Amino acid sequence: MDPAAIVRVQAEPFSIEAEIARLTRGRTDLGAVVTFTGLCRDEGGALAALEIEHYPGMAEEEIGRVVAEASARWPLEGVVVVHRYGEILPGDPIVLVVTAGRHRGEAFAAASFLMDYLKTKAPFWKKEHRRGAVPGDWVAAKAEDDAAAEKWRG
Amino acid sequence: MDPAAIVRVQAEPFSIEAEIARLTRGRTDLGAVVTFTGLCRDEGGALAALEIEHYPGMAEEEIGRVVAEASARWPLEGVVVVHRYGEILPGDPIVLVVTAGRHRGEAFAAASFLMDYLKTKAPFWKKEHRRGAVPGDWVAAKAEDDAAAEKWRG
Amino acid sequence: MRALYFAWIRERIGKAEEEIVVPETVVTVADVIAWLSGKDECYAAAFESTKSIRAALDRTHARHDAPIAGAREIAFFPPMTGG
Amino acid sequence: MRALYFAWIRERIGKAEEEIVVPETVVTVADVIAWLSGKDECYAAAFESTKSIRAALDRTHARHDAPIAGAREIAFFPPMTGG
Repeated sequence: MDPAAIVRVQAEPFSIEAEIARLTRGRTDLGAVVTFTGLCRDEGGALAALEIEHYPGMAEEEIGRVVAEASARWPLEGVVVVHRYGEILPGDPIVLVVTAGRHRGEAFAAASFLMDYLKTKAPFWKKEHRRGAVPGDWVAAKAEDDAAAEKWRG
Repeated sequence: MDPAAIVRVQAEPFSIEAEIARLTRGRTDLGAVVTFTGLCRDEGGALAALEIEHYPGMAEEEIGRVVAEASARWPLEGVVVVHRYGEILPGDPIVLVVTAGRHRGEAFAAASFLMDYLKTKAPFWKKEHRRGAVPGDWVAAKAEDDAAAEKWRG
Repeated sequence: MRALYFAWIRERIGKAEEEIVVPETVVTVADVIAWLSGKDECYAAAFESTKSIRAALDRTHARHDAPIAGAREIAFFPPMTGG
Repeated sequence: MRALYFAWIRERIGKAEEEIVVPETVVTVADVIAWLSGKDECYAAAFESTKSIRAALDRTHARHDAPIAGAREIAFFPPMTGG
């Protein structure tokens, strides 16, 4: 049986506990739940807001492919990925990954893998709006993110 | 500055969101929050309950030493560890680790390290009470847990 | 086929999507990029740094040498920065 | 000094803690284990598998060859199974 896989792209904030409950409610065969929450980080207090653009349709499909890849690599019992778009304020959550497994090893590895892959494969783009600056600047992709995704190959 | 480090040993359940909020509230310099929740897993439906014994005083101190070790290895911005004792039912949470950092790499690595070390160093002992069986059986330590802790050395 | 543009590619071209009809000599993703670049200076600016252009065919990542035959939707965007 | 026992060591000895006064010849954790084992068959059963015994001195993990001098609290327990 494929693990429960829930993928959502939304403007609204999310509740970590509610998303965990989707995987764990009524179950007694899970030993480990790992969550990763990515937050809007303001380096140096100059950021007014992030604007996140996405490719509707492909975003959900691409995340689904990354989740399927993780499920093929590790014996997961459930995965949730929620990615937000639109205006995000400093300190606000952007992305949530939840992995559930029987043991901690697979839950940690899969959550880390999912984040590395989402960073480089999911069609989202961040624009930084700085205080007083018009217009905003598109965030440049980081070579270290490519390297992080690359390390899972081979 | 040392990161915020919160260690609690308690009989009561915990709220993951409340524990995360202790680290993130009012901050805009965090980029990553990782949580690990260890659940009471029932293999095969025979478990009635776990009974977790601990060494009061040393449990908190030893977890504190493990947290200090993690903080020395990675640039963390905050850590929470909550470990429960007493009677735990199948599906219930046993342990929570929360790590907060500027980037995901340190948050994932530190959470994984903390769990590997807590398993082998924190003075807690699990007794399994199986349906119909009296008395319960003490859970044996696993060689794979020792190996997991060992891999962080050197 | 439907063409979609995202992030600074969208901004430089000045539209998010449009219907395009490419000549028969346009076979690959790279050919579409070259063909669009010739339309006007906005498209030329959007596609000037070919290495920074990612593409998708029918919502699946595609290399620049991928054939576009049969695709109903082609999208162009910079390297992803989500997560 | 105060001696504490946990898990199946506690169960076999039949108590969670007690005050012990060891002779001067008892220098290390291992000596305490040997000395306790000689008290009666319950202690002997609790400590029969020396490899499975972990110890702490004043709430810090201690090896069997650690000297007990100065410690006010010694604890014995099986390998940990928390987390």
